[in-house]
Amino acid sequence: MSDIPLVSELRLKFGEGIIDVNLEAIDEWVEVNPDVLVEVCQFLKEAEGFRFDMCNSITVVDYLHTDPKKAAKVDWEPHLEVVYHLSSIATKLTLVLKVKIPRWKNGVEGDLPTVPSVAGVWATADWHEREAYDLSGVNFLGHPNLKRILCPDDWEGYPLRKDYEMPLEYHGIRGR
Amino acid sequence: MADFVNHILTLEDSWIGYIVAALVAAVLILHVVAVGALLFIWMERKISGRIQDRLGPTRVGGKFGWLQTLADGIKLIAKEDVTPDLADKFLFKIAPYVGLAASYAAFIALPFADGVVGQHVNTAVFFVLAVLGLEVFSVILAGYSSGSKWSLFGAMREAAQVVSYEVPLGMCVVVPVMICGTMNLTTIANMQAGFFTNWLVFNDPFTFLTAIVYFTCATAGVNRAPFDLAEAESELVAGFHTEYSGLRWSLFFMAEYSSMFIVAALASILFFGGSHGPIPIADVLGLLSLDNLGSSDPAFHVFNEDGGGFFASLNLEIAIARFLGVANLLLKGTIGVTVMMWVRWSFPRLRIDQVMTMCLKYCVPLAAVGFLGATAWQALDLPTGNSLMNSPRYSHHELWTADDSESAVEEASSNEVQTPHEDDTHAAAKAVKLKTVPVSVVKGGGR
Amino acid sequence: MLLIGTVSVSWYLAVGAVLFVLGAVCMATKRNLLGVLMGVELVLNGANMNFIAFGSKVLRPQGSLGLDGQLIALFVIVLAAAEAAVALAIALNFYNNHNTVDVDRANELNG
Amino acid sequence: MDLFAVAWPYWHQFFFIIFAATAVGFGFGVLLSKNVVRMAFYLVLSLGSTAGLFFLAGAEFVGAMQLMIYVGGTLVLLIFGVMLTAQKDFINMDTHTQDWILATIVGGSLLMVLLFAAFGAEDWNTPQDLTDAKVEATKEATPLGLALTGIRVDTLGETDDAVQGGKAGYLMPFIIVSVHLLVVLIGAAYMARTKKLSHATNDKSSRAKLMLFKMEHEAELLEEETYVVTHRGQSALNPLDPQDDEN
Amino acid sequence: MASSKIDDPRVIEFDVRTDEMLINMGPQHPSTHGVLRLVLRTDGEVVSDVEPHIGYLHRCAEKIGENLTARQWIPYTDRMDYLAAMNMNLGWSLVIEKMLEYDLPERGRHLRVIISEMGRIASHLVAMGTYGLDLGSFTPFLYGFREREKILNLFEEACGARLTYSYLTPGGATADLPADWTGKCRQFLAEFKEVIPELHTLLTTNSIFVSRTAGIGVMSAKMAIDYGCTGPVLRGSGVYHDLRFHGEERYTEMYDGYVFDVICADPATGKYPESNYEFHGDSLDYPEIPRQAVLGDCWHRFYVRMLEVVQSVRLVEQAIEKYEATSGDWGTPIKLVQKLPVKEAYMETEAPRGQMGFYVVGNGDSIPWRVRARSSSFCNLSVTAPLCQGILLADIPAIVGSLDVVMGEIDR
Repeated sequence: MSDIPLVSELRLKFGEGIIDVNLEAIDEWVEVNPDVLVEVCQFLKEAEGFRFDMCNSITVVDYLHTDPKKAAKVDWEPHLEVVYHLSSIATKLTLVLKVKIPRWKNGVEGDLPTVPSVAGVWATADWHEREAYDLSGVNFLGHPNLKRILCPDDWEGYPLRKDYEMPLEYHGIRGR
Repeated sequence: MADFVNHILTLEDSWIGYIVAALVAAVLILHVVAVGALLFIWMERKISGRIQDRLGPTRVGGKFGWLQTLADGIKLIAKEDVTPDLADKFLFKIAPYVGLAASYAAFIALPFADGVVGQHVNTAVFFVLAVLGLEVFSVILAGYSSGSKWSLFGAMREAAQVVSYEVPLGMCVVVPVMICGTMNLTTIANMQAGFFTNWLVFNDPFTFLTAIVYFTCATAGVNRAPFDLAEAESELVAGFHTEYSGLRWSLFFMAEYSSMFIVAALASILFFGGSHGPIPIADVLGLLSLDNLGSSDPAFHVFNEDGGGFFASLNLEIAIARFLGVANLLLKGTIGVTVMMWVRWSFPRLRIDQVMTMCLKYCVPLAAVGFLGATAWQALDLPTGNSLMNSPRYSHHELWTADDSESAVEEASSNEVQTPHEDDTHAAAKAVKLKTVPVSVVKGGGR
Repeated sequence: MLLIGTVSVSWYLAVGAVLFVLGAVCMATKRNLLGVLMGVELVLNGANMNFIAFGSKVLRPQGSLGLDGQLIALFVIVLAAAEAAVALAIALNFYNNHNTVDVDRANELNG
Repeated sequence: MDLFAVAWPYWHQFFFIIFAATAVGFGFGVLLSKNVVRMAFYLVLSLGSTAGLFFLAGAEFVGAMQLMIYVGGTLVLLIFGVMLTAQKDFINMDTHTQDWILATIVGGSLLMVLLFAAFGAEDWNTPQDLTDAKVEATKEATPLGLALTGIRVDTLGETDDAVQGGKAGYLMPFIIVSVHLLVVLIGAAYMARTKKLSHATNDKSSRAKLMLFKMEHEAELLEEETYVVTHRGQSALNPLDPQDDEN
Repeated sequence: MASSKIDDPRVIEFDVRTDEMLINMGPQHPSTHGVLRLVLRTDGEVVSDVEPHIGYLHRCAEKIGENLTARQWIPYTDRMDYLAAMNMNLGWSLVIEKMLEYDLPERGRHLRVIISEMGRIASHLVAMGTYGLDLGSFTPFLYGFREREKILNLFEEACGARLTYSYLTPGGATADLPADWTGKCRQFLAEFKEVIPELHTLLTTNSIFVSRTAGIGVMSAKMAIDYGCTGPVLRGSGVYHDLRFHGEERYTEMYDGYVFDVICADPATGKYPESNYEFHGDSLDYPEIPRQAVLGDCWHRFYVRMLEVVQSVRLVEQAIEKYEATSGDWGTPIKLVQKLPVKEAYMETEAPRGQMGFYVVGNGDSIPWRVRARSSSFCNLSVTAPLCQGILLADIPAIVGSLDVVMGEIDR
């Protein structure tokens, strides 16, 4: 799979927008600045010869060690990674986009970090983003209706965060 | 019958005789409804099982699980009878009984054999259809009073479907009425006596077509699959009986199955020779032929009014002949019901708009064509099944007609009303008689 | 004893009259458009009863209307069906335009 | 023992009372019930027992027709309308008291007049011997049909020309009624038609065609050709070819 | 752009109007497979709007995956698409192997083809049967299950379980196939080939069935791709895409040397690929495409499944040959506490219901840092709302059934 021309084109087009590119990884990934995310996706979807017309999945990975000892060992700061797995049915290419965001919007606990929504680019991103919001607590700006999808609407907390605590009880049902 | 009871009780024309006679008839019909439903539900299970490579019930009541339905009935009776809060309590409770009463009352005019009938009604054909039509009210009321949206959907569908399917149904029923010139089911059945070529379904191609259309519309009328939109379990949870449970729920099914049998029996009377087998067995056996059982003639009562004691007064030949007739009809009706089950377990369900399209675009025009065609066939006196077999249809019914106002006969025949078959002229005169002469059928048979 | 004694045409006429009056009162009092419609049906049946009674050879062998009574009754039934269909159409349109079936609210024609 | 010896005529009496009672009783039910659905239900029963009275009076065909057309058709239609318009606040509607008073007065006086008329005429009130009433269920359907086509077989015996002339056939009214029914049918169809193109009520194939039309206009040229080309190109491919995963 | 008011399927205007009502379809409803809940806005029989509500089966398997080792999580993959658990196992195994750069021995590769394709047959049989059920005919359901039971018997012999197998594991499979297994499998295939025409007669060519499904829920190729539909739903819209051909090398090489067709109509001609497959004697002739059917409607989605079953039979037959030809190791499962590298891998496989993707992030520990399951039914279901507008109530089971969703996979 050869997406070198793709990377160069992206670099050419978005310059600073492309923060990092890793071609050694198992699935080569490109890290994008959240500000230009939508433009990049739009470009990727329409760019001749690539045409990433399908958004396979949107994943949020929470990088946080609740255990301070382990936290000391690792070289990264606590942060969230929003991973977009794209593929193309027209050209059979695949690509991984990454967006790194803080765990909480400017450090305020409970204030959800924001990423621009790509639901306008791929309709399927609608539900994927809802799921990401529901389970990992990322606020996708410009999403048509950003509601919890799997958990009930009055659920508290974001289960896939590393520091998530199962509630003691939910409507009288024992949690843990 | 009533006379016979009175005779045994050595009373003159007393009401006790009538009461007893009525009770006996009512109980017999009730057995047809209840036992019939029992049997048919069991049949449906076995048949669906066979169609689906299953065995169906096997254990309850010995070999073939033939008591399964009874066991379920006991379970249903034991179940709690729930009434939803939102329901209109009165209507909700009354609805199942309306349905059962309707399909039960329809049996009154249904002749199981010549003279074996609850009450002779000269317009029996329409009486049965009309009373059966009342069954729709139970569905509508049930669906409406349940206070559930699914039930309401079922009720609306049922209302729309039944009202529109009554039109082609009526048109199909008119064809045998037109050919036989009477609405009396006993007479229609008797006119098809003899070999099966006398059956109206083989009368001419149009009656054949009409028979098929009738059966389709009847299936829709008693909302069986593929027309069971009122209780489409995959769309509306259970349609009009979503909220019902226990006994009331089972009443709906008794009503459904007995009305299935009624339409099937009506089909066999109208088109398939009624109580007369494909071959006049009674003749072959040297018994008195059923065709001569003019129920108006006191000579043909199962019980002689004057004979003292039970067996002395029992007229064995006629008893056997009538028994054969009843067996014939039950068999034919059961076959019809079986066909409905076969269809149900083979086909997917139609959509509501497709059901309507089928009725208005196909059934109504086909029924009209059948009606016009059959009329023309009669008017042009084209060869019919019985004329080809040269077994005239009307020859057996001297007993049937009374003998007054000959003028009416001339008038009618001179006006060329409903031309009879020319193949036997004396039968033609009889045929015309059949059409216009006032007749008292009720005497005897009912009692 | 009520059971002893025989029925005459008048009894049927009486039933017809009662039904007729019930229907008329129903028409007058009901506010629901469909209730009024049902009143009309009752009235028609009351009238039908008279035709049947007069036409019945059973009740009145000599000097009965004969078939005419039944024929008129048939016409009445058929026309009642048509009338019901039309009235229902009117009712539904009224309901669609005014979102009510209260006949007292259909008063926009009086200035 | 004379109670046991009660003979036929009183049976007519008996059933007449039953049917009349139910008819009138449920008629009152229609009048007094507030719930429109129950009104419809009572009306069904009332008309049903009226049909019973028709049977009793020897008009079997009319009775059957009453059941079939009236109860089976008209009232189902009525209930249909009830369902379409049955909102919470319309199911139960009270009547103003003054209406009740007025209607009762008018209705009562009307009833008085009618009853007086009914029992007034001696000719009507002469009881008949109904010994044969039950058995003489005459077969009048055919004469009815003939009369509708203009032939009166029932009055052939009439010698009086005036009566004979008076009893003409009913061909004309029959035709008028049929035309009237046709008009009603067309009107109903007109009522129920859909104004705009509705995908739900059109048959599905045309719906699908329209969808396709939309699809073609939505999909840009580029995409279309890509998919088609991909398809053709790929379908030729043998999965064994190494360049299959590339492409 | 022909989107005037006329063309909007929601524009419905009768002279006789009824009132709009909101209806809850499910979570307990006969024809919403499992615990799907649809909120319908209906005007009489006409559904103007549908909103799916999911999550009644949610157990956050991904969170559980962050607390178990790679092999321990396999049973949880079983419970995702419980109708095709083998394929779920396969997806997870492949992504772990991809991460560990583990290469499967030849025998294991063919074993996996046999098992996963048999799983596809079993799953499609259920899809076919339940679809018949949704349209009100009960009989095909039992016909489908009769065959499925035979497959489950085979699976039971192979791994001891009938529904949740946990058979395929990273590194191979928990055990080799029993001695006489392939023989029985051959026998099953022979019987099954005879049955397939029956199934076609029961539904595919039944005129009522056609009139219920043809032209209903038409989905354009563009729409299908935009909503991320995959598998038969995507191919039903005429998009030639099957990961067994176009997937990653690590997956496609599993099918090296196999000959089979991707079942997908050519949008230009509307014809399905001519099958050169010898199907009990004569080459398989597909039933005619009915006149009313439009590419991308329910009927085509159903039809694609029916034909894929045949292709799977074809694949299994080849696989058995190859499997018996090879000998040696079928692949030894990885250790229970196999350490995962500090890498991340994403892998999609062609499950019966579409592309099942697994994403795993390792941090040098045996317990993955993050596990993600991209479920095909999840995306396929998301197309319900746009599809179910301006249709009749009875069409909703038809459309939802044709998408063939499994709630266990959607809610995870």
